[in-house]
Amino acid sequence: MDTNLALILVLTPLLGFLVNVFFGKSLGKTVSGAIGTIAVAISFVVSLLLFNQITSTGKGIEVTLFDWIQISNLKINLGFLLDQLSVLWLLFVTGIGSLIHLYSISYMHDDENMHKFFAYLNLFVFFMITLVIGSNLLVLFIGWEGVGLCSYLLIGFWHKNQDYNDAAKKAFIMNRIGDLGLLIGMFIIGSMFSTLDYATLKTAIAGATNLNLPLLSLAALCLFIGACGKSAQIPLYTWLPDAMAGPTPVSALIHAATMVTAGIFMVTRLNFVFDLATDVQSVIAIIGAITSLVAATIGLVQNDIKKVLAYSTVSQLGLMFLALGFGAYEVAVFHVITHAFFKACLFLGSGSVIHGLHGEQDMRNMGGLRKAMPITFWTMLISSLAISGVPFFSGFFSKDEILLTAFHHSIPLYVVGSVASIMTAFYMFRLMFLTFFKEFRGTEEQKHHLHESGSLITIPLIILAILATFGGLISLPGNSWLNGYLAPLFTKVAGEEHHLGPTEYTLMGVAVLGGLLGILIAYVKYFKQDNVPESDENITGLSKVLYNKYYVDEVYDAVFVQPINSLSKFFRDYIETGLSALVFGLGKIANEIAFQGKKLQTGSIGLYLFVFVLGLCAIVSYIFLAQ
Amino acid sequence: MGNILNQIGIENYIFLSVVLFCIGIFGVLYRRNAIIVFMSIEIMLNAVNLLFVAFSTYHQDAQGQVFVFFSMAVAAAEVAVGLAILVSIFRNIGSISIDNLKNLKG
Amino acid sequence: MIHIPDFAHATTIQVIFCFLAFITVITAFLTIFSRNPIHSAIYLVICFFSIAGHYLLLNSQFLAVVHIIVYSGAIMILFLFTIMLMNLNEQREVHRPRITRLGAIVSFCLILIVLIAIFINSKPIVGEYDSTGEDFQSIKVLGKILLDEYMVPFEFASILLLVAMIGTVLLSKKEKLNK
Amino acid sequence: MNVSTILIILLIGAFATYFSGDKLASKVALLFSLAALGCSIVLLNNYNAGENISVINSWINQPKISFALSGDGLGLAMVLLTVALTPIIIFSSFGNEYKNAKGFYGLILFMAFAMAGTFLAADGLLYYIFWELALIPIYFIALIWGNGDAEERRKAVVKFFIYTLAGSLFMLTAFIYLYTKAGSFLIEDLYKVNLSACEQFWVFLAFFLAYAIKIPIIPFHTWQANVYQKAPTVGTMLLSGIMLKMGLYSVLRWQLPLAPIAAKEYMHIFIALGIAGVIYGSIVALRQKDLKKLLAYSSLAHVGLIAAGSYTLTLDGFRGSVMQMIAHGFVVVGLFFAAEVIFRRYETREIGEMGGIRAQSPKFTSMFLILVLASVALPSTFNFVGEFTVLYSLSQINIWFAILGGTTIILGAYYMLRMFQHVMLGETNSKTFADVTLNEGISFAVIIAVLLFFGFYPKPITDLITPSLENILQVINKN
Repeated sequence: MDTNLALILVLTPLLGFLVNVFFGKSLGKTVSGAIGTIAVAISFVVSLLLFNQITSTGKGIEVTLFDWIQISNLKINLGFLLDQLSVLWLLFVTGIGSLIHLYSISYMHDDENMHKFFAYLNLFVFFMITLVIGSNLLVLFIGWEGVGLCSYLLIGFWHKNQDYNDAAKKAFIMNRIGDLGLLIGMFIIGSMFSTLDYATLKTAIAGATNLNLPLLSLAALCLFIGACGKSAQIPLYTWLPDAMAGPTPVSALIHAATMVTAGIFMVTRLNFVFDLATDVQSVIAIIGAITSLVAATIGLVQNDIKKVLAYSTVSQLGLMFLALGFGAYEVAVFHVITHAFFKACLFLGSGSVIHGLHGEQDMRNMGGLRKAMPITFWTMLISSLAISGVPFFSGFFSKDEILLTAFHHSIPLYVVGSVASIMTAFYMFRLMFLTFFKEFRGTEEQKHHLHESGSLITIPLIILAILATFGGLISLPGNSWLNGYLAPLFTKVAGEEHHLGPTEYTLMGVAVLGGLLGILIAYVKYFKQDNVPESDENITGLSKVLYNKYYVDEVYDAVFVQPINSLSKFFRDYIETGLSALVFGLGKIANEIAFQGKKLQTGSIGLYLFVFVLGLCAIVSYIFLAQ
Repeated sequence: MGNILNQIGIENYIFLSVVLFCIGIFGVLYRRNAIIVFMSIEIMLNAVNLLFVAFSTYHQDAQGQVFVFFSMAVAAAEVAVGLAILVSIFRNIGSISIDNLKNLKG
Repeated sequence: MIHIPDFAHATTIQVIFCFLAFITVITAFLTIFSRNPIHSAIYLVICFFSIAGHYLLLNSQFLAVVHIIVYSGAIMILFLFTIMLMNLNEQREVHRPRITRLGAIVSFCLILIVLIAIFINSKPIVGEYDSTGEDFQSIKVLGKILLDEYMVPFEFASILLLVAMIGTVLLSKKEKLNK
Repeated sequence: MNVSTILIILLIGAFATYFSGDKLASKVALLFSLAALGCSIVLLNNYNAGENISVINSWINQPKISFALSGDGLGLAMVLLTVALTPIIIFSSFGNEYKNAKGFYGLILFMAFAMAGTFLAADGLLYYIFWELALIPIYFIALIWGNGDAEERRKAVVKFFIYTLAGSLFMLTAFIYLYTKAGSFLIEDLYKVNLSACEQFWVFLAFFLAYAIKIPIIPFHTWQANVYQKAPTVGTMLLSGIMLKMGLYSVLRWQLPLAPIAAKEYMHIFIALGIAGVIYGSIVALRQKDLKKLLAYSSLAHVGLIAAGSYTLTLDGFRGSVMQMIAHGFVVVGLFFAAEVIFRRYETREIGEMGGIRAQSPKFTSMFLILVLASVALPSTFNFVGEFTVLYSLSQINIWFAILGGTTIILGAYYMLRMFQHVMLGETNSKTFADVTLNEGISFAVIIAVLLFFGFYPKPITDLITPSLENILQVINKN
C-alpha cells in the first residue's frame, strides 16, 4: 500500500511528462496543460494522504524498491523515505506546483511549445519529489541533478535567444560545481560510515565512538558547497538572477519556491551531521548572513521586476541558511514554507503584470497598474507585506524567529540579518510603488491593452495570497505546531523554545519598526517625491556598483571563465600541436637518420671494403687481444 | 713419412696465408679494374684454402681438405657468374672500372 | 717464438717451401701491380701453381691436382677469355686518387699487423706435431669421405655449379635479346 | 555451444557480406551482427546457468600457443558491448551511400570479429593476434571511406596505424619475455609467473605503452582527434565505441594481473596520468571548432577517468570502469551518430556553421540532449553509475583524486552544453533541417533505452562482471 502510494506519488508526474512529450503536440494546448496540472494535483492528493497518515501514526514510511548501485562497502538502494520532513516538503512542492501549473495554462497559452513546457514542469516535479523522498543521499542526488536539468531546460525554454541559453548553461554549470561538492561529501560519508542511507547513517553517527570529527566536518563543508550551488549562496549565487530568463511560472516554481530550497532540505535532512560539525555551522551562518545582505543591497537598485524578486529570493535563502547555521532547522523550514507562499505569489503576480504588459519587465516603464489589475495588486501587496515582516502576515513570524535565533547566538549576524530585512522591506515596496502607483509610464499602445489577467491566473494568486497571510499560523511563537511536528527528526532538542520574554518582544518590535521604516523610505522616495529610477547610463557611484551586482559576474568571468578559455586555446594551439609535432618529430628523426645514413652508401666498393677492414680489425683485436 | 710440419712449422703457413690474404685485400682496395679485383678475391680465397690444408695436415684430419674442395666449387661458380656479370656490365657501359659501378649509391 | 728457418742447415723441404712461398708472394704482388690485365692473369696462374706446389708439399696430391685443374685450368682461362673479350690489354685505369692508395696501404698494414699480432699472441697453442702415420689424405680416403659423410653437400655442390652455369648463360644471353 | 560461435558467426558474416554484392551488403551485415548478438545473449544465459562456455584447444606446440577463449563475465560483458554496438553502428549507416559497400560492411564485421576475439582471447599470443587484426580493417575504413583531404587523411591514418603498431610491439616483447618465464602463453600460466619487481616494472611499462596509445592516455593521444575527424563516422564509432575499450579492458585483464607489484608501486602515477587526461581533454574540448574533434577530446577525458579507475586496483574501481566503458561505448556511438545526422543534412562538421536546429527538429533535439546529458553523467543514466563508482574508488585512494577527477562533471557540462548550445539552439537556421528519419530514430532510441535502463538497474551488469573482477583482484593480491 505504502509502496503503491509512493509510486503513484512519484510516477504520476513522470507519466504526465511522458504523455506530454510524446502526444502533447497532438493533444492541443489546453489538454496538455490539463494533463500536466492533473498529474501534479494527483501527487498533491497523495501527499495529503501521506501527510494524514504520518501525522496520525507519527512514524515515517520506508519504501525500498531495489538495489541500485553496488559498491564494495556500501550498497545503495533505490528507495524512498517518507517522514515528517519529506511529506512537508511534498505538500508545498506539489501544492504550489499544482497552482503554478494551473497558472501556466493561461500564462503560456500563446507559446507554440506549451506542451513541452508542461512536460518539463512535470519532469521537474518528478525530480523534485525524488529529491525529497529519496531514502539515501544518492537518490537525493538523482533528484538534485534532475531538477538542475529541468531548471536548465526551462530557463532556456525560449531557446532562440542565446542570452537565455547562456543563462541556462550558467545555471547548470554553477549547480554542477555545487554537485561536485555534494559528491565529495557523499564519498567521505560513504567511506566513513559505509552507508548513504539517512536512517542508517543517523544510527551510525549516534552510535559511533571515536568519530573523526575533522573529516566529518570536511564532509559537511562539501555538502554545504552542494547546498550553496543549489540554493544560490555566495559564492555560487550568480546563476539565480540570470535564471529569470525563463518563463515567469518557472521562476516562481523552481527559482523561488521549491528547487532553491533543496539545499535547505538537504542540510535539514542531514542535521545530525551538521550538528557535529560546529565549525561548518558557523561558516553556514556567516555565508547565509553575508548572502542575505549582499543580495539585498543589489536588490535595492534593480529595475527589472523579476531581478528584484530574484535578489530578494537569494536574500531570503541567505536568511534561511543563517538559521540553519545556528542549528535552528525548524525555523529555517518554517521560513522555507512561508517564503514559498509569498515568493511564489510575488512571482506569479509579476508574471501577471508582465503578461498584461506583453513582456515588459522594466519597472521604469510601469506604474499605475493598481486600477487596471486590482487582483494582482492586492495579492502582491499582501505578499509584499508578508515578506517585509509586517505583523500577523506569515513572513513576520518566520523572519522574526530567524532574527531571534540569530540574536541569541551572535549579535553581529543578527544586525546583518536585520539590515537585510529592512532593505527587503524597502525594495519590495519600491517595486510596489513603481509598478502599481502613480501614472502609467509605458507606451500608449501598452496602456490601451492594460487588463486584469484571466481567472486561471488570478485564482492561484488569490490562494497563494491567503496562504501568505495565514501561513504563519503553523508556527506561532510559543505554541508551534511545526516544531512539534518536526521534532522526531532532530537529535538535539528542537531549538530552544523561545520564551516570550521582554527581550523577545523588544526584538519583535525592533524588527517590525525596521520593516515599517523600509516601507516608509520607499514611500517617501517613490510615492511622495515621485522619483523614477534613472536610466541605465545615468546611474553613478555606489548605485552603479550595486546595479552591476558588484561586478561579480565580471570578476568570475575574468578569474575563472576567461583563463579556462584561454588555457583551452593555448592547449589547442600549442600543446596539441606540440605533442603532435613530437610524435611526427620521431618519424622525422627516423627519416633524417635514413637520409643522412643514405649518404654513407656511396656505392664505392673500395670505401666499403676499407671500413670493413677497419671493423674486422677492431673486432678481431677485441676478441683476441683485449684479454 | 713423418709429418712435414715438423720440418716447416705451421706458423710459416699461417704467415704465408696471412700475407697472401693481405695482398688480396690490398689488391681489392688498390685497383679499380674489376677483373683485377676479382683476381685479388681469388688470391684471398686461396690464402684461406692453403690454411685449411695446412691445418688439415696439422690435425691429421681430412675434413679440412673436403672443405677446400667445396670452397673451390663455390669459387668456380662465383667466378663464372661474376665474370658473366662483368661482361654484361662491360657491354652496357663500356667500362669495368668499379668507380662506375655505383648503382648502389644511396 | 717465431720459428725462423735456419738456411745454413735447411732441409730440402724447407728450401722448397721457402722457394714456393717466395714465388707465391711475389707473383701475388705482381698480379696486383702489373698494369696489363693479361700479365696479371699470367702472374696469377703462376701464383696458383705455386700454391698447388704447397699442397703437394703438404702431401695432398688430390687437392693439388684439382686445384690446378680448377684454378689454373678453368678459372684462369675464363679470366683470360674475359680480358681478351673486353679487349683490356692496355691500361684503362687512369684515375686513381691518392686517398685510395693510402687506404689500401693502411688496410694492408693494419690487417697484417693485427693478424700477426694475434698469431704471436696465440703462439702457445702451436706445439709439437705428431704423426700417427694414418692415411687421411689419399684420394681413396677423400673419395670415401666425400661420397659418404659429405654426400649431400657434394650433390649440392653439383647443383650449385649447374645453377651457376645456367645463370651465366642467361646473363650473357639476355643482353643479346635486349639488343 | 561456446564463445567461439560468436567469432565464427562474425567471421562468416564478414565474408558473406563481401560476397553478397554492394546492394545487399548492408542488410547481410546487419543480419549477421544481429545473429551474433542473439548468439551472445544465448551464451550469456548459458553462462548464467553455470555452463562452461570457454574453449581451450592446443594450436601450436612449439612455442606453446593455444587457441584459448575464455568466457568469463568480464569478457562476455565486453563482447556483448561489441556485438550490441555493431548492429547499431551498421544500422546507423543505412542513410549513407558507400561506394564498394560490400568491402565496407565486410570490414566492419571483420573488425567486430577481431575485437570480440581480443575480448575473449585467453592466450597471450592469440590475444596479440586479434589485437593487431583489429587494426587492419579500421585502417582501410578510415583511409578509403574517410572524409576530408585525401593527403591529410592518409597522414593521420598512417600516423595512427604506425603509432598503435609501435605501441603493440612493446606488448609483444613483454609477452615473449613472459613466455620465456612461463613456457606457455596461456593466461593462467602467465598469471602464475613470479617476476621480480624490476622485471615487473618493465613488463608493466611495455604493456602500458601499448595500452596508453590505444586508450589513449595523455600524452599519447595525438593520433586520436585527427583520426576521429577524418574517419567516416562508422569508423569513428567503431574506434571510440569499442576499440578504445580494448585498451581499457586489456589493462584489467593483462597489464595489472601480470605485473601486480609494479601496478601497486606506481599506481599513483598512472591514476594521476588518467586524471590529467580528464582535465586536459575537457579543457581542450572547450575550444574545438569541429564537432567530431570535440567529441574526440571528450572521449579522451572520459577514458582518462576510466583508466584512473582501473589503476586504483580496487574492486570498485574495476567495476566502475567496466560499467563506464560500456556506458561510454553506447553514449559515444550515439553522439557521433548525432554528428553524422547533422552532417547528412548540413554537410558540415563545423560547429560555427550550425545552430538553430532545435526549432526544426524537436525529436532529434531531445535525443541529442539525452545523449549529451548521459555523457555528462546525469544521474539516472548508466554513465552516472559508472562515473560515481569510479570517483568513489578514487576517493578511497586519495580524496584529491576524486576532486580533480570530479572536475569532469563541471568541465564536461561546460563543453558539452556549450557545444549543444551552439549546435542546436539559437535563432532558427536558414537551412532546413529535416527531423530524424525512422531508421535514425531507432538507432537513437535503442542507445537511449540501454543507457536509461542500466542507469536505474545496473545490477545485471554488476552481477555479470563482479566474479571475474574479483578473480583478477585475487591474482593481483596473491602475494
